[in-house]
Amino acid sequence: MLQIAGLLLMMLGLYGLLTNRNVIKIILALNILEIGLNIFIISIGFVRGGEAPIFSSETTSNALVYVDPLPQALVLTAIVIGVGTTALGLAFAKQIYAKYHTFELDEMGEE
Amino acid sequence: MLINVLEIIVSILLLLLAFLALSSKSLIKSVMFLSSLSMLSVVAFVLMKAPDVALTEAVIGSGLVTSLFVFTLLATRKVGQKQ
Amino acid sequence: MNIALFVAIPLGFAFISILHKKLAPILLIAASLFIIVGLSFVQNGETVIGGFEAPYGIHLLMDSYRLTALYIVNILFLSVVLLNIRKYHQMSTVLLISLTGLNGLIMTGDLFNLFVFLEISGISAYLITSTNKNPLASFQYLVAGTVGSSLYLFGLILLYAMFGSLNLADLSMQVSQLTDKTPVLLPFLLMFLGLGVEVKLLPLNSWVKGILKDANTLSGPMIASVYAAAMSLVFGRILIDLFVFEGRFIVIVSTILLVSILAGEAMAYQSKNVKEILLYSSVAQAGLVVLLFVSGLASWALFMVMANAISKMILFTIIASASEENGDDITVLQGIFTNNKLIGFSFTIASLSVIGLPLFMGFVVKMNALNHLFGEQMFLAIIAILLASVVEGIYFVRLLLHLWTPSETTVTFDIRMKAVLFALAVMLIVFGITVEPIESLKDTIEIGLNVGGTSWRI
Amino acid sequence: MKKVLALVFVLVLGALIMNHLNDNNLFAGFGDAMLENRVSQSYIDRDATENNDGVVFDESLDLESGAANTVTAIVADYRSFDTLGEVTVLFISSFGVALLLGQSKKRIALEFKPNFMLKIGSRALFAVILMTGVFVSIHGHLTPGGGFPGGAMIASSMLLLYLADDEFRAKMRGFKILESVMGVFYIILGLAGLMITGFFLENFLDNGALGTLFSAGMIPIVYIIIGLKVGSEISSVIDHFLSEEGA
Repeated sequence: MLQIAGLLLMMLGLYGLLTNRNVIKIILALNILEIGLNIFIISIGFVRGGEAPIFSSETTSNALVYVDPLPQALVLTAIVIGVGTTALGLAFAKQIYAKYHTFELDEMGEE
Repeated sequence: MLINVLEIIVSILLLLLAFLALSSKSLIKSVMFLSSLSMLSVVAFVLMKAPDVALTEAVIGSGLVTSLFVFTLLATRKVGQKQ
Repeated sequence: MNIALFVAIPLGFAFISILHKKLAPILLIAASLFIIVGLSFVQNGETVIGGFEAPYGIHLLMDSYRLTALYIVNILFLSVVLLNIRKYHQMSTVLLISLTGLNGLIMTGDLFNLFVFLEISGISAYLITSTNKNPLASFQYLVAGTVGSSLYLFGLILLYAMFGSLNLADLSMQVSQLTDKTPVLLPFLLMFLGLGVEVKLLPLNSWVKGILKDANTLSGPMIASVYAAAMSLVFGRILIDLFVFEGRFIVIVSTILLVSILAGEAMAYQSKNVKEILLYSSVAQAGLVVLLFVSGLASWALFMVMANAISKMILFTIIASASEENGDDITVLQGIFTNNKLIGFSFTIASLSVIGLPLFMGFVVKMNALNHLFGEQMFLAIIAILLASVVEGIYFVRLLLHLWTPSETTVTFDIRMKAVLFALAVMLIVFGITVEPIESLKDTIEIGLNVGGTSWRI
Repeated sequence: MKKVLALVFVLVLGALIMNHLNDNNLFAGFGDAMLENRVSQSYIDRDATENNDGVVFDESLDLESGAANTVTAIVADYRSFDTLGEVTVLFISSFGVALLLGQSKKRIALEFKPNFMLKIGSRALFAVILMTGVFVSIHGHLTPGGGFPGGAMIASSMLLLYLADDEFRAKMRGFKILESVMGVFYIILGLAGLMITGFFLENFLDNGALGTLFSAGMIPIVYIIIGLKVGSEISSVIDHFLSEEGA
């Protein structure tokens, strides 16, 4: 179920990218797409009844069933990269606002 | 089965919040919906046994990204105004 | 010589460079020179990082194909940097990071690591275009690039879910053992589209226009020549190593490519703006290159990338430099070569090579590619290449006539720029007349490709 | 009209993807991932390069990667090169934000005046959050978390000071030096691995017993470096976003 939700979130993000004409909203849609993708990536490593992949005083040996740790490591990287692009996108948005005094693509003089 | 029900509820709420974030007319409301969407995705990560990702998403995804959005809107004095 | 240094040295220099503004350009040139010198000491084979053998850890790969690619990218990069470093010295850190990203991109043997380097080089590319002073275009570039790499990530995660590995060699072995290839259709398509955005394939290239229309002498050659070369070489390598072309996939891919080539040429033919002509023609050329890769002519595609990159570097540098004072309309730039014979000469050679006239590198490449395609009876590709060449011939000759026609316009070019561009133009002629270096290089490259153990012909 | 087209496109795409994944016999459904067929089983069993009889918490000595948290073992050991790239992405975007938004501008004035209680309270909270951030970074190999969330926590404690004090501006120069030095440390750590063991970024310290604080070789060091670096980078991003031109 969560896997499907991840896919649908990605589709919603894509829809938002295609239809929105507002700079902030475009970055927002990009973020929704990334969250959906992250949920999807985690979901392919999920094992029902599995433990979180951390050895501790409760889960002491590797004989137990664990969920896949690799997708989690990949998502950690993807989240941080997502923040990087979002920050840069917002910085561009600020520049755009300074130049055109609006966030709406349609209200900008050129193009 | 409690977990399954929880998964379905979280899934539906995720989609609802994403829809609200995209369709809301006010930018600051959209940003708040995005923040709660991100917070809810933390629940989804916990349900899928990914505590590391959940912690990172909670701090970075919903905390910092939201504040960056808000600061951008603050700097342009568009908070609360209808777009 | 450990090839991990080609990533570590520019990266370390980038971290240092934020401390001191005067030092940064020196570090940039030092790192770039270090790599070019270091390339002559590398050995083929894989370099393990972190001490875990594939498929458990990440490793970097080196062979003749990658070595040639590294030479092309790094030498062009250094020439762009040397021409621009005075004016754009505040970009030194960004350029160091983009050097890191491009080198890592070419060498890595791991799909997720490729994604990381794609983002690194992507982000530095957005920042390089920010020197255009057109934030809207850079923003669109950023959105397109992020969507592209997200699609790529989606595709690779599906591959991981199916095969349980992220290693390029491991995956390609497992894929080639499949009897029914339909399960990999979707991930391949997603990765193809994602990388296609970066390689400027139509109809995914809407960002190109905004970026290259305002391009300056740094961002123009950087994006149109260095980045285009690196991205298409990486794309080509993944096409050869991983993708299996069968059934529906080849239909979709060749449709995209043919549309890309023809639409690009048509738009270039219609345009009245010099930069637009160049950029649409480079869209069409990106399509041609990928078409050659898809047809299994990897080494000729590599040489085509090389010829195009050199030509585009000359063309974009000249036009960007001339239009900084005058604007870039075709009528305004009329006659800029009357007082600059050397620049005009380089420009003419570069554009004739792109068309594919004899005596120039472009001709050798196109002729041999057509020969091989004819041998394998791929007539659709042949028609596309010939048609594209004819249209290119018409608009480039028209452009050249305009630019050579005498008029009042006077533009002065930097002496260093003249020297570098002339050297590059001479290179195009040398490779066009003496075929031996290309032929011998081709043999070593193809041996390297076959040793990889993958079937790279359709 | 355009919206309807986009909706149809997205729906068709989604349906195609879902249909394709359902028919795919290689693609395990939700909750049925088969770890035996994936490289990650070896990450859990710690037998990618050497055989071992099993991993037991608090007992196993000197495994190939000594972090009790397998995700951390992957992030900071098996795939450490990715993490170096990730740090680079954050570095370049923080540099880019500074480049785009420019330096030495006035910071945004807040709508409200922070009072005495707010100032004192947020300073106390600042200390607590800072400590938590450092704790999370250092314990990354034992508990969930690690350098990235830890660094973000450090940055959010700085954010608190920004909000509580109208006049506060972080010492940008100090952050820059911290950022640069930490980045160089990471590279030097990698090069030291290259010198000592012959592999870039290889762990060359003792791994110790699984699950103790002083275990896992380089991982705690790497995570402290990442935590400080990420913290200073994000703080500088926040500082630039809180600045504006003119008054």
